[in-house]
Amino acid sequence: MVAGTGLSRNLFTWKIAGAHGAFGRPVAGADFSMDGGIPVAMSSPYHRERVRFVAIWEAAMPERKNFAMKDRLLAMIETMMLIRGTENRLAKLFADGEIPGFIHLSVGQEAVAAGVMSALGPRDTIATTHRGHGHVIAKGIGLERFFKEVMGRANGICAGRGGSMHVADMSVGVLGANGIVGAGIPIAVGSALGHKLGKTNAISSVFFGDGSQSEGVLHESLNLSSLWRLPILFVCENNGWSEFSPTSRQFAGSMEALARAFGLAYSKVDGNDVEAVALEAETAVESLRNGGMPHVLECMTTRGRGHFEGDPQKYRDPKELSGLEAIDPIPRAARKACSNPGGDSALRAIEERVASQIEEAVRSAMEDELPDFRKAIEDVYTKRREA
Amino acid sequence: MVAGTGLSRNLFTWKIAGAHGAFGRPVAGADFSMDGGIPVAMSSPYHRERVRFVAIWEAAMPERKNFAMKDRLLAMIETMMLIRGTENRLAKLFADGEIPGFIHLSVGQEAVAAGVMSALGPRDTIATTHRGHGHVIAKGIGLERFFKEVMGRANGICAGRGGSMHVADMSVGVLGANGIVGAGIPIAVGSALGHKLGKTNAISSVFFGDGSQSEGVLHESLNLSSLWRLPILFVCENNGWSEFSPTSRQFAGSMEALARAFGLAYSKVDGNDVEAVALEAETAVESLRNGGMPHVLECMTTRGRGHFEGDPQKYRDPKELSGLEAIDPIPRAARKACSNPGGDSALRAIEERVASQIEEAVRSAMEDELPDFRKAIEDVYTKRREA
Amino acid sequence: MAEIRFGKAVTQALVECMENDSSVIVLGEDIGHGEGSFKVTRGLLKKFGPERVLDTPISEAAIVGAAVGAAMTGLKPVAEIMFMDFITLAMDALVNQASKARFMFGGQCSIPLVVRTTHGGGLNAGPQHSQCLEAWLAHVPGLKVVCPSNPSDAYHLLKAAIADPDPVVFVENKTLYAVSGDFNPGDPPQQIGRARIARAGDDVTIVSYGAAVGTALSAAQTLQGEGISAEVVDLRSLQPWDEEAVFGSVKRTHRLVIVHEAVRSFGVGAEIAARVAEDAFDELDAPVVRVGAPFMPVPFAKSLEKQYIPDAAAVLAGVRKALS
Amino acid sequence: MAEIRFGKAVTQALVECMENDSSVIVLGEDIGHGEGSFKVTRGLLKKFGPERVLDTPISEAAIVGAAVGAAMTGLKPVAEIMFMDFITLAMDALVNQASKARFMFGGQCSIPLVVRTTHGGGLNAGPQHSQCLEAWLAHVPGLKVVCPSNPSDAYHLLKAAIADPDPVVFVENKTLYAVSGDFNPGDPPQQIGRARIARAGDDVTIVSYGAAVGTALSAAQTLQGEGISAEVVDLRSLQPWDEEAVFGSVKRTHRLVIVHEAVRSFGVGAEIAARVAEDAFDELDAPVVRVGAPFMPVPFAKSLEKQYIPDAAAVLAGVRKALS
Ligand SMILES: Cc1ncc(C[n+]2csc(CCOP(=O)(O)OP(=O)(O)O)c2C)c(N)n1
Ligand SMILES: Cc1ncc(C[n+]2csc(CCOP(=O)(O)OP(=O)(O)O)c2C)c(N)n1
Ligand SMILES: [Mg+2]
Ligand SMILES: [Mg+2]
Repeated sequence: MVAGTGLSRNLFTWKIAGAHGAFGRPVAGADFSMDGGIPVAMSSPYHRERVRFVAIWEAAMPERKNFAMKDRLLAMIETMMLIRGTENRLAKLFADGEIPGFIHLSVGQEAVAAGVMSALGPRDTIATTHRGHGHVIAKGIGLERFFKEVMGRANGICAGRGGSMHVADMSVGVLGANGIVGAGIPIAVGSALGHKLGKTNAISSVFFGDGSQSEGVLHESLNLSSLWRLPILFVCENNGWSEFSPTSRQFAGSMEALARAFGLAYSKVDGNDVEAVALEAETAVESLRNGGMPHVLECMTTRGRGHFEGDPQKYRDPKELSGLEAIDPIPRAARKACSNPGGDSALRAIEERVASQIEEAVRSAMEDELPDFRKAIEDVYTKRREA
Repeated sequence: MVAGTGLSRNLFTWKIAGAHGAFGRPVAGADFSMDGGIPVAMSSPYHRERVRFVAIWEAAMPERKNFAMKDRLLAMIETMMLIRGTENRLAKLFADGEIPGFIHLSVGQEAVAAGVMSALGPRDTIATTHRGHGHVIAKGIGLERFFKEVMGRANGICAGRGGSMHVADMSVGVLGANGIVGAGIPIAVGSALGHKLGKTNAISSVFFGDGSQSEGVLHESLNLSSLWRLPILFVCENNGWSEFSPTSRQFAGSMEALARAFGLAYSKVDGNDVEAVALEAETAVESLRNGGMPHVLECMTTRGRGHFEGDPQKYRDPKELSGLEAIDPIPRAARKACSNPGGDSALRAIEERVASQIEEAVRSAMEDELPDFRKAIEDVYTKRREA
Repeated sequence: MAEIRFGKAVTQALVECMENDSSVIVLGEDIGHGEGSFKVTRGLLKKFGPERVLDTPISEAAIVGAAVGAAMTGLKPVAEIMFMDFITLAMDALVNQASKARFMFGGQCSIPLVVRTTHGGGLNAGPQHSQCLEAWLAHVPGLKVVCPSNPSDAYHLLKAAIADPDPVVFVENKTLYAVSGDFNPGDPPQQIGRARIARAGDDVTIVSYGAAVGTALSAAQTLQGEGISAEVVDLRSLQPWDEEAVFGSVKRTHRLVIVHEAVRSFGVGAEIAARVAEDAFDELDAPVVRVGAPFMPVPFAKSLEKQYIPDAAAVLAGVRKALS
Repeated sequence: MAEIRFGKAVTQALVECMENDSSVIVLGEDIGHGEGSFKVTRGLLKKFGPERVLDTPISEAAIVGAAVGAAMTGLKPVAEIMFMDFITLAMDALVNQASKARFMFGGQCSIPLVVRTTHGGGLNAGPQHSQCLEAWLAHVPGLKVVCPSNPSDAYHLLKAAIADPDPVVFVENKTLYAVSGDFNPGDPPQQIGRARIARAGDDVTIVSYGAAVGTALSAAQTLQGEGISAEVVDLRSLQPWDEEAVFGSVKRTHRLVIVHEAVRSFGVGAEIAARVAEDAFDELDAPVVRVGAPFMPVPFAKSLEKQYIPDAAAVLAGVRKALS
């Protein structure tokens, strides 16, 4: 049992391949200690900034009341657990050689996906990045077809042709993860244009990492969205890292200043607090649906694992890594839910549902056949030319 | 005579092809009236902003004293007159069919070129745009080889292969005009890196139009220059227009906010006041030579003629066009110089020098032969491969 | 059968597509208020309003990137990239996104996107405003590439491109805009991928596309005076290209000359020549001849550019070589 | 003669160039502290310091753009673009600036710039991390394009590229990094543009480059068992490419097969085939055969990618076709 959370930890493969915790560092086997606060061990400038920011945000929290959250909290926890469970399972499958290519896990960042998506509807569209599992799962991609895709199987959502970096599900508004840093941003801008001209009242949202702030297309996209006053929510997932480098060494700018330079709305939130994310996202989405200016939501979070699975992360301060579990968004939300009447049993039910859903998906993916080459080549164009 | 300026107007071909004034609108033949102020006729939001800004800047002017300007003013006037005279001559040559391709004149913007370049030394490098005649002339390109280039002759500075949009003169630090909007910006960043690593104490400068602010490479370049703390002066030539569109319809951002977002130094100046430009540029350059942060200097000016020669400018408010002469930087500076003892005769001498220099250059260009194709193809690579 | 100018034919195709399908939008730099650098979008803003005729900032990457997203969300964007040289700034959106989305998402969506752009010299616009880069795009699975040679094809092929569910790069040669030609809007819709025999002949096949077709035709005219009958095949579409038409012609003439304005080396002609050398080798009675620009940037000076762009004399020399 | 791994050979060439010439700098994403995504820049930061080993932001356009400006200002930049697919973001700097500066400025300057990048599949990295786009760059006058097939060439050609006064795109196939091979740093400097006869033979010429050379060699090995003697020509450099070596070989074998990993249509092989069909046509006893990837994006799934990348069996089939 994870103290005060209602979670029976063992349902999640915290110990991947027996050696590493959810955050990629060795775990002692004991329950990890949660203080719900910010670990002092975090020493990089990024983390100092994060600590300072979170303190300010939380101080302002009590005033922000207009948010009925109770059932939604459970739903978001379920989403987060689904993501975490899925990705931990992926890590294991990857270690077992069941996943080709490379995968980038979003462990530790689930609150951003769950929180933002709780404010979006099924017709809203999203575009995301190489680290997009959480977003597509939260947006509602079918788990079986998701696993099949990442494992390169015939009935994967992309027929095994895209893999982890390219999962897309048009039926739930997922316009695709993307292997090109920054490339999803203008695509989401265009999608917002589609919504606006189509008068659907839907909005578009794009998730992008702090590292991608350096790509010029962000600048172009912020400008375009402002000029055209598009219904778009830019979600900057600031996990402090850009591959093997702290983003502070790569990006001299500030997302806030950039957003404001283009006249966009901006807010910043503790990205590990799912309720806070949901609240800010909801406020932004409401404004967007009412014709407000495009909104940039910066979510301060932390990358739980390596840049990709297998990354030994030698460049990371062990103190930072050891502080990660203390800010894990899942136990934090679970503890809160647990304090509500019936929270405890609700959480247990979620845990079971999630676990069986994942196992069922993995089982079905393992049984799926391999993709057919001829079918693939037929999809290069919509109508295969005869010649 | 142009009242109070010491200039005998006829030395400049104000009437190009007998029909249009320096600013491309019909002139009545009478001396134009100068009030030294801002014409009220300018009605676009851009011009209102410009008026407001210039008023603020001028109010602060008296405090900015540390600038011995007297001889320099004359030198800058000579530069401006050389540019204006050259471009008016180009307009005529173009109308006469002597210039292939298209040319973009900087008539009305000469104070930016003359002012900034008065703060740069011969080893400093610049990169510029399609509207770069003024910059390269002010940086010291030889006028004969300049005319030959624009006219597509063998002894043009680029051997007739580049033309107006690609004039470059490495010997005076001109890394090239550029036909790709925004492309000069990262080139200048790289040049600044060369200066920094070469410990030359030289700096790099780049001129770019307000329209190019929308290109993503500006964002990337601001960031890179900030991270590496490069000795670079970004000069945004804000003439209010991006081809046939007011830039306000194309760019929702603000150069100041962008510069500040990346931690760069920023200043804004009346780009039609050559002394003001020189002063700000000098301050910035001094700071850069002492290791200061990269600097963005925004110069508020106005495009005197069409986007390119031959552009009928139907999209432009006639009131705006008729107000242009009143803010012409040349008579404004000349009037100031004239108020100094001996200014009058000095200006006349300049006028003569400039006029004969231009006529000599044009004469020599007209006589120059056409470029040789075989020579051209030999320069695709530095050592022509044998095969 | 009316006469129409090439530029006007493009405009008319745009207008009709926009009238017939409200999901068609056009976007690009100065295409609305400015009516386009070559005035091809003249009148569109007035007719269809700023919601469907979108003036963009100078942001080529975002223009095409946004067009991809718009195409995923129900629109049929026709984006203009003013000069093909600027497509260098939009290659990610075209090559990594638009061309691959259908395939890499398992056929879940199509990207009905058209990118109109201009290529070619003749205006002394210099090395960065004259390039013919279509061979790049023809190398990218998922893209289609069209390059009309005359007003009628410009009209019909642009309509076909806009109707096409997949991304099409539509390349307009700048020097053609002012050229007039016959035009029948009532002709049946054209299909992308079908060449046209621009002139029938027996002795040699000249394969070409875009403005170079005119050069080829004028060379063929000269050859006729010498008793040589040249067949001119106008490819119209470069990806896919009409192998049947080319092979069919080569099977009759047994000699092949390929002509384009793009740099010869690694150009579109290389693929045509290679395919013929692979699959119609036995039909050839003589070496293939390619006529294209030399391996150098497009020079600015009038005198240089004139020597740079392959002219009828170069085509004649090519044909003579093929016949010798 | 020592053994060295391909990746290590690249590193060693970088180290030596930096030691010998203080104007050589390297820049790219995560190449300093991170030592490169493929660890090719391992140790450089420590050895040469952050002034000459520059970690950049994720800004491909500015990386190459700045490298051009640095090259104009006395430096010899070696920029890394992590995956060739990302070169789509830097095409303006490469194509409109670096390649043209010398020509369009009248020979006033050279641009001694090297862009190192990785291409090819084999890692199941999917459609946006596996492309072979070298044919684009070979089509651009002013650029040179090099693609080594083995550690020794990687070492010597990278040194040649860095010494070259003009912009060179240096393409490293990802699957080669771990491959070991003989290596003699004392060999005389190599020249860009010279092919290598990787294996001598009489019956058929197989022209290839990069990792596909290994595929060609293994096919040649199999053919030997069948009594067929295949000559394998390793181009090493694609722009310029060694016409003499290819023509010379074809003159002896009279049969030509071209093999590369890139998409076959409009690929590098098209130019080789076209040139042979033009200038060595009479030497050919059989149609040219090209072996390359099919016209589709590089698929992700292991099973799909395996069928996608041309293997020895595909080369064998090609040779058999050429011999039939
Ligand atoms: C255009 C481009 N450049 C470089 C890369 C390689 N790359 C993949 S992820 C990454 C770092 C991205 O950092 P960030 O945007 O913060 O996302 P995170 O990985 O932290 O989620 C880089 C450089 C890429 N995929 N695309
Ligand atoms: C990449 C690119 N896109 C578009 C163009 C076409 N173009 C040339 S100048 C220009 C407007 C530039 O405006 P601005 O930067 O303000 O410069 P100005 O002309 O006002 O000096 C445009 C769109 C180009 N040359 N390059
Ligand atoms: Mg990050
Ligand atoms: Mg402007």
